[in-house]
Amino acid sequence: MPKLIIDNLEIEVPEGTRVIEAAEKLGIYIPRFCFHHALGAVGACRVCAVKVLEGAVEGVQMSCMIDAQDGMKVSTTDPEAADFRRSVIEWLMLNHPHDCPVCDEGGHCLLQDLTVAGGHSIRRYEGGKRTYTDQYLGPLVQHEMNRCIQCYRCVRFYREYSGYNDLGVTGIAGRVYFGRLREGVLESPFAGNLIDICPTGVFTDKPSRYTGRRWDFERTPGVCIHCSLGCRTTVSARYRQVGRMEGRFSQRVNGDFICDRGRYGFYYADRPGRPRSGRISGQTVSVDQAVYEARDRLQRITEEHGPQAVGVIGSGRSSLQTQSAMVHLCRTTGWQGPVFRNTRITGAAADTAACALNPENAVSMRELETADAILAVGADPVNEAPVLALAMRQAQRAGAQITAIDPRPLEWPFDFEHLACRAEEIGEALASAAERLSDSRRPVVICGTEITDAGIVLQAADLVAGLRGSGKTAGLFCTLPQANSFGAALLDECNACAADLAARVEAGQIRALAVIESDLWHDFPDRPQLEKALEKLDLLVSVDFLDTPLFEKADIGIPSLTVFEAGGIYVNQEGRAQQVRPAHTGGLPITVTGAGDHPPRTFAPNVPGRDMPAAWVTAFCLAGQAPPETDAQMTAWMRYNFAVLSDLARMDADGVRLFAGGKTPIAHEATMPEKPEQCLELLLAAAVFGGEPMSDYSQCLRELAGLPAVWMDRADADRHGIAAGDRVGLGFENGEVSFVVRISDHMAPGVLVVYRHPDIDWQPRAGDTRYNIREDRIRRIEKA
Amino acid sequence: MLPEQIRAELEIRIAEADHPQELAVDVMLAFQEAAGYLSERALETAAAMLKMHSLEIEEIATFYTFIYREPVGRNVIHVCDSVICWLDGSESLMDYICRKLGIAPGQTTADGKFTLLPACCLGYCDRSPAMMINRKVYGHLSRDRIDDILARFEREEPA
Amino acid sequence: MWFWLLGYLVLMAKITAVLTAVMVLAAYLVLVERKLLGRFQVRYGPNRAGIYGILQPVADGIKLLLKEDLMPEGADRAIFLAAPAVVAITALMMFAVVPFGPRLTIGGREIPMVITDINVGLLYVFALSSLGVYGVALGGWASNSKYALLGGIRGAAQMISYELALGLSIVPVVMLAGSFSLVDIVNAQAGLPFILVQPLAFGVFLISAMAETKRIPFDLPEAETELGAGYHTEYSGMRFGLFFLGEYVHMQVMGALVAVFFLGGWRGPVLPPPVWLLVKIVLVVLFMIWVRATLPRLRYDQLMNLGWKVLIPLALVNILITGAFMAA
Amino acid sequence: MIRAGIDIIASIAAGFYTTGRHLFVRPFTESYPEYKRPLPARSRARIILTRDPEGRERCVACYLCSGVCPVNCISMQAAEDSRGRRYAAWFRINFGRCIYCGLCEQACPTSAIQLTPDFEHIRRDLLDMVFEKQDLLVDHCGKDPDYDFYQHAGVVTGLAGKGDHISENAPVNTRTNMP
Repeated sequence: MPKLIIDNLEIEVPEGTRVIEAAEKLGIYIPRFCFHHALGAVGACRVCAVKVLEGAVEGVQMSCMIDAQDGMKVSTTDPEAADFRRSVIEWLMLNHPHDCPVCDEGGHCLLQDLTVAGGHSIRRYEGGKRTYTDQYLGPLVQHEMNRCIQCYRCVRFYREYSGYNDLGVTGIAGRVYFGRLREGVLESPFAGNLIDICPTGVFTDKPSRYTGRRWDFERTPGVCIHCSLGCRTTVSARYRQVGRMEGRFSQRVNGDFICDRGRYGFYYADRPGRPRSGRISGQTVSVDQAVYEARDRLQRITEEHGPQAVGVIGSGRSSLQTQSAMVHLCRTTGWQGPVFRNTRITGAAADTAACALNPENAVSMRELETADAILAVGADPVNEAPVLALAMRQAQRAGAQITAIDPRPLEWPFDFEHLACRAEEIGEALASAAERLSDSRRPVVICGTEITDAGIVLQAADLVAGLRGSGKTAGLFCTLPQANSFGAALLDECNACAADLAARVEAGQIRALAVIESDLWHDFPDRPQLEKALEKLDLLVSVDFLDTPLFEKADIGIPSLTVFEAGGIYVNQEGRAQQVRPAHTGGLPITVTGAGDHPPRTFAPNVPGRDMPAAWVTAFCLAGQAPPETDAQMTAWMRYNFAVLSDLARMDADGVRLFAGGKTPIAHEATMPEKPEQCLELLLAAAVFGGEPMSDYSQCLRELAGLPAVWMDRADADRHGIAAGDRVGLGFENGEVSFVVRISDHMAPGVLVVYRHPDIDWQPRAGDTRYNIREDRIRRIEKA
Repeated sequence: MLPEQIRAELEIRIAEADHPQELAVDVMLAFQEAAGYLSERALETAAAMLKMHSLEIEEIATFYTFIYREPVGRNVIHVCDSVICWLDGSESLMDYICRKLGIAPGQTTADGKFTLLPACCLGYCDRSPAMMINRKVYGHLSRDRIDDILARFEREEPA
Repeated sequence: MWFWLLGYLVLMAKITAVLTAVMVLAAYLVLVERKLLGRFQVRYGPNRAGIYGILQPVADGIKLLLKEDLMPEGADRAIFLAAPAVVAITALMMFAVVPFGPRLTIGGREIPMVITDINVGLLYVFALSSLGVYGVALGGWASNSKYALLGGIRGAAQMISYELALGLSIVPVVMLAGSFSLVDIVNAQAGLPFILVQPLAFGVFLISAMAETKRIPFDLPEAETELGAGYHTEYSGMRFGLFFLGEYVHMQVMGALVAVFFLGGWRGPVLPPPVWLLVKIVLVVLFMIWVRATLPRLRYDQLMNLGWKVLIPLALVNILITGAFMAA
Repeated sequence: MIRAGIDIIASIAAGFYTTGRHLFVRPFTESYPEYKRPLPARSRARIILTRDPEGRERCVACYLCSGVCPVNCISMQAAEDSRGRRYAAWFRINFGRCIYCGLCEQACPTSAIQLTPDFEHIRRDLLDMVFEKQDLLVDHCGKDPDYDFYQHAGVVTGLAGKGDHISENAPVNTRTNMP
């Protein structure tokens, strides 16, 4: 532990700490462009110069390049160092285009800050400025190379940290260029982090281009709800509208970075079609009217047919508040539910995954980065929980062996061994692959719940338990379908799924459904069954902040608030409950309420749209009860009413880990029936852009989703005479759907993989994400 | 695009290498040998052979002076403009060659015979001023000697 | 019966005449003050309403009448409403004992040219003058505002300090005249106005009178630079107008008292007696305006020092001297 | 002590003399509506949005004026036009709040927002004091007739590409054979 003195302050730091980090621990901020604690140091920018007064190397040194050593004496304020830094700024500004007023980075630009801080204001050099031609980098990232100061942060992040190769640095000397070989969409689903990481305005946020300055935004710490990881974000809102999303550092969860789905998925919150008023049989009414009407009619049905005649359906995208209010609603009224899952197979898998987690075997993403062997079972992090792939890459960079057991054509940004097998063979493969972890000391088993069933989850949990038994610090990491699926598993009391309720509707036992923040129409796998069930219903109530097809079909529609307006608690896949604060007050964005292109000129005491309640408030109202008045009271109410949530009292900045503690998950049925002869197994899988209900509303992400595609194994494709790029039609009971064919060499044979896509408005009649399609129902429509 | 024999040779070497990347420069030079410069197609092909991203090839190609990403003449003249050569008058020799060929540095003669390029340092400081034509270095340059050398190329390859 | 009715009518006529004169004079004193202050400061003063701003008082009056009458939240309603009236009424009532001419004899009946000649007129004047400060103190208190409260407290403290000097400075005059009746005091100056006999008393009385009217340099109760507008910060419209009126009527009263006590009241050659009184009042008021244009406001401790340590001892010494002379 | 008293009285008398003398000095007040004094160009009153020498809007909606405004009377929304120029989709100054401090003018990097000597813009309705962009835009360059931000800032706008601006070299070619 070297002990050194920086600016007359003494500090002891661990071996290998750079001087710049040691200074930061003392609260001394040394200017930097290229140094980033996640990316390390390269010494490219020269602006972190300090003067070493005593030590092995004396004189002006780059504080990011020298390790803290015992007896070192460093001055950051020495005139020589300050002069050096001033000169660095001046030469970095030689070619700067001086376009801060029209640059989106202006206001939170490191280069701008340091230029002002260093006192540089006049360009003394009279020669011409070097310029570059910019590239189109896709709908998310705006490129402006003239502002570049060659700190190499972008390439270091893109290549080394996240493992994608299509952004690099070409040229030499005065022509160094950061970009792609040719213009085109950046391939990495983490490209948005370039915006955060670039210390100047080379990469800026394209969808929010020119919408506002950092200082005008109300910036609130948030949590991403577009997958189950619960990454930390910073929400920037202005004029009652979310404008921009950035990654927020978290020691436990995501580190520094987030994926593009999380960064650009928020546009659902202010789309024009979002429900803002109540609706009764297609007629627009006030929210209160809709809520009272729903309450009265549900009440009447309960009185006429008994409480068994009303069902309540929720989802994993609701906050813990909403979920617990729904459980309370069913407890007080005796209604059926609430059910938080659509079907038994994936529902049971997710439930089992949540219940299998305990304080011993649960690992956070940051702990996973230190694993020395990773076995991924039926999990595709890039598509299901993208930031997990970043964590796995860090583990792999540190030397971890990664093995994947999966039928899908996995494309991960790191080296791994892919054991491709069909979904029903995963169990066997897992058993045989278990010994790969025997040499490791900190193995982690990652288990997906998208295409696996509860049996495999249990098998993975048993494997981890066995490894722990043999003295290893083994961990279990399960990905869940939705942001708050874990919360749903904690609260679930009814041991049923939406399919069960649908069956009861068909049988005439249930006459009314209240669907709260769930889109059955899109998510329910068996469309024909759902259609039949909905027809038989006397009353369908939908509470949602999205204008889902179900909301359109509902007899009574009640709008609710998004996470940005209502906040809430979300429990991520490792059981970490995280509090989200509202980012802005509810109500129509000012740009919508204004006449034409500017905000209204007059003041109204009531903001239009502010009367919308959060979904949990509506749930209380449906129960005929007064909801707790404040968020704090609601949290207290939850702690009091649900034993499993009592630990919420200990919630701090890192959240708090909640565990099911011996709760039995909902029962799972036997897995899929054996695959019949002459059939291919069609697997519906999560995609990074597409299929996640909220981010599907983002226009920019839709552009990235491409065309609906089906992946085939090369041998299967050859057998059918189909080549990559062909269009094929897959015939289902309820019609034919056309896809572009993609061919892979490293996926399980006999499997077709379709990644969820916003444009696929079709649900095969199937048990769940798996469906057997007869080979003769595959028809080539068009050759590539 | 690449003579079959050379290609086969390279592929064997790539297969034997611990990391294919280490042969990137060799592969690029082989392509350059065949076509004079590294074309877009050559870049893609090289990337495929080496199992690298074509951008990675581009990065190396644009880094090195002697890998040409733009078309060049049949003979590429590199005139050293490093300090020692400069002290020995490389500037005026460069001017001389420019006037003689009627082109500016970086350009190719109209007949496609010569491309004139500066070079950062050829490592021939002991025989400065120096220039390099087609990877062969000529030291102790003077105007007469330049005339001789260029005349030799004119002779060897009649227009 | 008939005589009684006639006496009553004469009294009403006198009251009407005096009130009208006082009110009109107060209104125009405002204009005169503003014009004069303007000229003292080398500018014009109000000159937009009518020729030379002659209609300015009318405009001000209309404006004050039309303004919204505000009542601060938490104010003591009854007192807040009554305070301006107290100030204005006490100031007006003091004119009841000011003689504005010698007795007239009409139809064999003697009519005193004073509304009422009471034998303790002087005490009556001082009593009303003291009562006037209730308006200030209560108005300040009832406003529920710290500025107003401070102004009210200052007003009360200032009144106590200067009332004493004011009273004591008049004692020699009373000793010389031998009566508390203002009519008698004027009559006592048939030969020589008391200013020549009692210059010291005159000085002390004048200074105290200015302090009593809360005028610069003694306007601490409303000191704009510190207290907003002091005790009337929260007043608006005609209620503020009453405070304003009270101040200017008070100025006239003090002018009249100076005239009565020291300048021989209505006495003077050629011109009719009421005109002389008017001239003397206006002269005193003009002097007050001049003072306002010249002297800066005193600090609060200076104000107290001046009252207690200078003016009261001076007045006492003056009484001693006068007594000594009279005894001699 | 008597001396001190005399001094006090003398100095007070001097004061009275001075003020008294002023009664007879001719006032130098300028009667405002009858006579309007010409104000210097730098006087700070009504705010305008000027145009560049080519007649295009100068404002690039950089939010610096609204950021620096001590009374938050400026608001705007930036947008991009078809030629890539950043401009203000709407721009609003609430003159009811404005204190005419001129910080916006100082902060403006494009010389777009300028204060003019025109101080006579009082409205009876407070809402009439809220000026929108069309009320603020004028058709001249104001005090800075030659400056054109987009000639200097190296951004592609459809009017000028990379390398076309003042003191810019042509865009580099990363693939050049030149070392």
